[in-house]
Order: sequence, then C-alpha cells, then structure tokens
Amino acid sequence: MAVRVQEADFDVGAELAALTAGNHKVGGLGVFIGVVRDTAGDAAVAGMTLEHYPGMTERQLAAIEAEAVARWPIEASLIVHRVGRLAPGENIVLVACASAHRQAALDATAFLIDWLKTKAPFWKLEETADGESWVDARESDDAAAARWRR
Amino acid sequence: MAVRVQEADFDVGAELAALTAGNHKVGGLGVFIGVVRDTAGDAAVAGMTLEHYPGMTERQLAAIEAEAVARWPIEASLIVHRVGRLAPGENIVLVACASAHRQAALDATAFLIDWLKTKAPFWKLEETADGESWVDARESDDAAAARWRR
Amino acid sequence: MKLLYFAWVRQRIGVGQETVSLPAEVATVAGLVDWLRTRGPGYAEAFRDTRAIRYAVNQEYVEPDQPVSADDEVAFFPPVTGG
Amino acid sequence: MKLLYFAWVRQRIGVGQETVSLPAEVATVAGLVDWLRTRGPGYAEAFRDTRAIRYAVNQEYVEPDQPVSADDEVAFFPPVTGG
Repeated sequence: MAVRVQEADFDVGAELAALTAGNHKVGGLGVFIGVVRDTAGDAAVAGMTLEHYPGMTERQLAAIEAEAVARWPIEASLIVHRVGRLAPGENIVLVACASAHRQAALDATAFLIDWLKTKAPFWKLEETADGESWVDARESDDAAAARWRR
Repeated sequence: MAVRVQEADFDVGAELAALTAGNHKVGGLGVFIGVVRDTAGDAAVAGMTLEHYPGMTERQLAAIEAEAVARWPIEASLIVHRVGRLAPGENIVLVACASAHRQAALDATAFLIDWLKTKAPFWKLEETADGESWVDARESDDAAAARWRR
Repeated sequence: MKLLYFAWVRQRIGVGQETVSLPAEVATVAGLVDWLRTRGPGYAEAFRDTRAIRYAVNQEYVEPDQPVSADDEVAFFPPVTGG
Repeated sequence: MKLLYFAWVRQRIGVGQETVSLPAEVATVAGLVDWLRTRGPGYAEAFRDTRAIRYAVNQEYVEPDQPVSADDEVAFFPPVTGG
C-alpha cells in the first residue's frame, strides 16, 4: 500500500512490476491511468498545471486506500499522482490494485479513482486560447463517487 | 484495436505506451492483468498450461473487442493472451482500453475481461501435488459476463 | 469434415484433430456426437455427459441442433477457462 | 492560526498562506469566513459565494459549523478536480 505525489513522470511497467513482485497470491491487477487530453469541450488545451495541498493530499490518498483495503481483499495497491505543469499526452495519475480475484481488483481500482477525483485536494488550471482557467468539478464525478457510498 | 495470442511474456509498460502513443484524445486508460496464482482453493499450484483453439481464439477476441467498441467510445484497445506453460507469478493476459473518459475506459476494460473469460476458447491445465487437472469453469465468471448482456 | 477436440475432450479421445467422412445419417452437431460415441471407449467417455461440452462450427459457437455439412470444421471442448 | 488558500481562492486573495491571530469573536469556520471577508476586496471576492468553497481543518474536510482554535491549520479551496 503506497501513495506518492510527485512532479516526475512514472514508469508504468516498473511501478506495476514492483507492486506485485514476489507476491504469488495475486491473480489479477486492475490499473487506471489518467492522461492529459488536448481538448476540453470545444477548446484546444495546450497544457495544465496541477496544484495540490501538500500534507492533506497524502493524508486523503492514504485514507482512500485504507477504505479500499477495508472493503476488498487487496494484496497490494498504489496511487501515484503528478503535480506541476503537464502537456497533452502526459500521465496525470496511476492507480493500481492487486488481488487474488479479478472482480475485487477491478472494483477496487474503480473505487480508488472515483474517490480520489472527489476527495483528494488537487486542482487543475487549464491553458486554452482564451487563457488560463480553473477546471470546474463535474457532477458526473460526484455521481461516480456516490456509487460507492454506504 | 488489436488482439494477440503468444507464448512469450508481454512488456506491460511498452504495450500501454504503444497503445496510446500520439493519441491526445485519450483521457483515461483502463487495464487488467491476469496473473498465475500459486494456490487453487487449498492446493498449491506449481504451474499451469494454457491451451487454446488457434483461429477461433483470435476470431472470438476480435468479436469481443468489436462489441466493446460498439458499446463505448474507445480510442484504442488491446488484448494479449499467453498460451503454453506458465509458472506462478507469470502474466496470463493483458487487457487495456483507452477512452476520452474514465468511466468508459474502466467499464470497457471490465467488459473485455469478463467476456473473454466466458467466450474465448482457452483452457487451463493446473499442476498440483495431486497431478494435473483441468480447471473448471466458474459460475461467478458466467455471472460477471451476464452483467453485460443486453 | 475436420473435427477438433480440446482440453479433456482431446485427452479422452486421444487426438487433437482428425478428418472424417461425414456419415449420411448425420445432419446436426448432436447427430455427430451420437455417431462419435460409437467410435470407441475414449469417444464414449468424452461425450458421456454433453452438458459439459461446448460446440463450435467453423469457429463460431453453436447449439447441438446446428446443421453440419462435409466442409465444416467442428470443434468439441469444455467450457472455457482463460483469462 | 495558519490559513491556507488554493486554486482560485488563492488567486483572488493573492497569497497561498498566511498566519493570523484568531479574533476573539470567531468560533467556527463560518465565523472565520465572515471575518476574512472584511480584510479586503480580494477576500470579499474569494468568499462571495461560499457554496463554491470547501473547508479543511487540520487537513480533514469539515462543515462551516466546525469549531476552530488558535492552533488550527484551516484551508479554503474550490471543489477538487484531480485524477
């Protein structure tokens, strides 16, 4: 179980290999990778800057991960989130969850990214031809997170 | 959109990087990796051999992928499935789905592996202390696939 | 007609594939199974409980009432367990 | 008391963090917001519509009626948009 916030890109292959190395109880690994798109609605996006709340971010990510571990039989999990300026095509976030069972791995992965989106204190400042603007929170993200409420 | 059946292992990082390279419409990448566990129920598993039906396998995998593309706005997808003898900890299958939207990427990934499990003609011969035995199909896999029926 | 057997169906029959001349009285997959059962104890054992068998004609899943003809590739196997 | 501002809250106020002496009349996060509004036009603009603001005390989400004390770290920010 690990969470990291960093400016540097992450090496997906190396991260996933390290996550399950030597653990032969793992039968399935669910992964989600968030990437910077080059459009937002109709506007072309030149890049974005990710701001966060150091300290609270790590605390919230650890709490989200602990909640996943309490709900599913997880062998290993990882959240890596980047901050700073990112160009289209660059990785934003890596979420991975390993379990003996496929369904647990997939569900826990979806849970982690859905909760992260509505609870972890990150903010996106998007660059378009109209200048810089803060991305608005989306109701669809709240709805996705609400699926997991109980 | 690609499907492959191979004896060799796959390089997860390289496969995923190639899948989305240069496509800046991608906002999320869902991934599932199936791995050989070292236990089956109470028995220790020394390894397994994956058999398949060459020709029909590729045809079924392509049909599964086409169904996913028809249901979700998918930018790119990949299924790589290994055959031959595999030891605990080795990769069995890689499924990945890239989309502009996170939910589509995650749902399509779950769909692909759920359908693959019940439709693609692969069979596992497991090695335990009691000898070799063919893995039985599981009702939970049928139930998982049935979620996507419509 | 090309016949293919996989997993324990293959093991019980003893071969993975064979080419046979389709008997005149065989019109469907189910008829083919009935005829195969008469070909020896391995076949009889493989097709003892057909609830455990899946069928494909020309690499597509079919039901037992599917018609078969001499040019077909017909496969017999247990429920799949990949992934 | 340590105050932290993020995203457009930070931009409107003009600083990311500051240390203030908690006024005697401020007992809750909502009271703190009312007091901050009086500190200048940037603050007034940042806290004009508090439906768009989220609060954390000591790095945990809280509601506006949460009590605050002089040792607390209090943060103000818009709904999060990471991932």
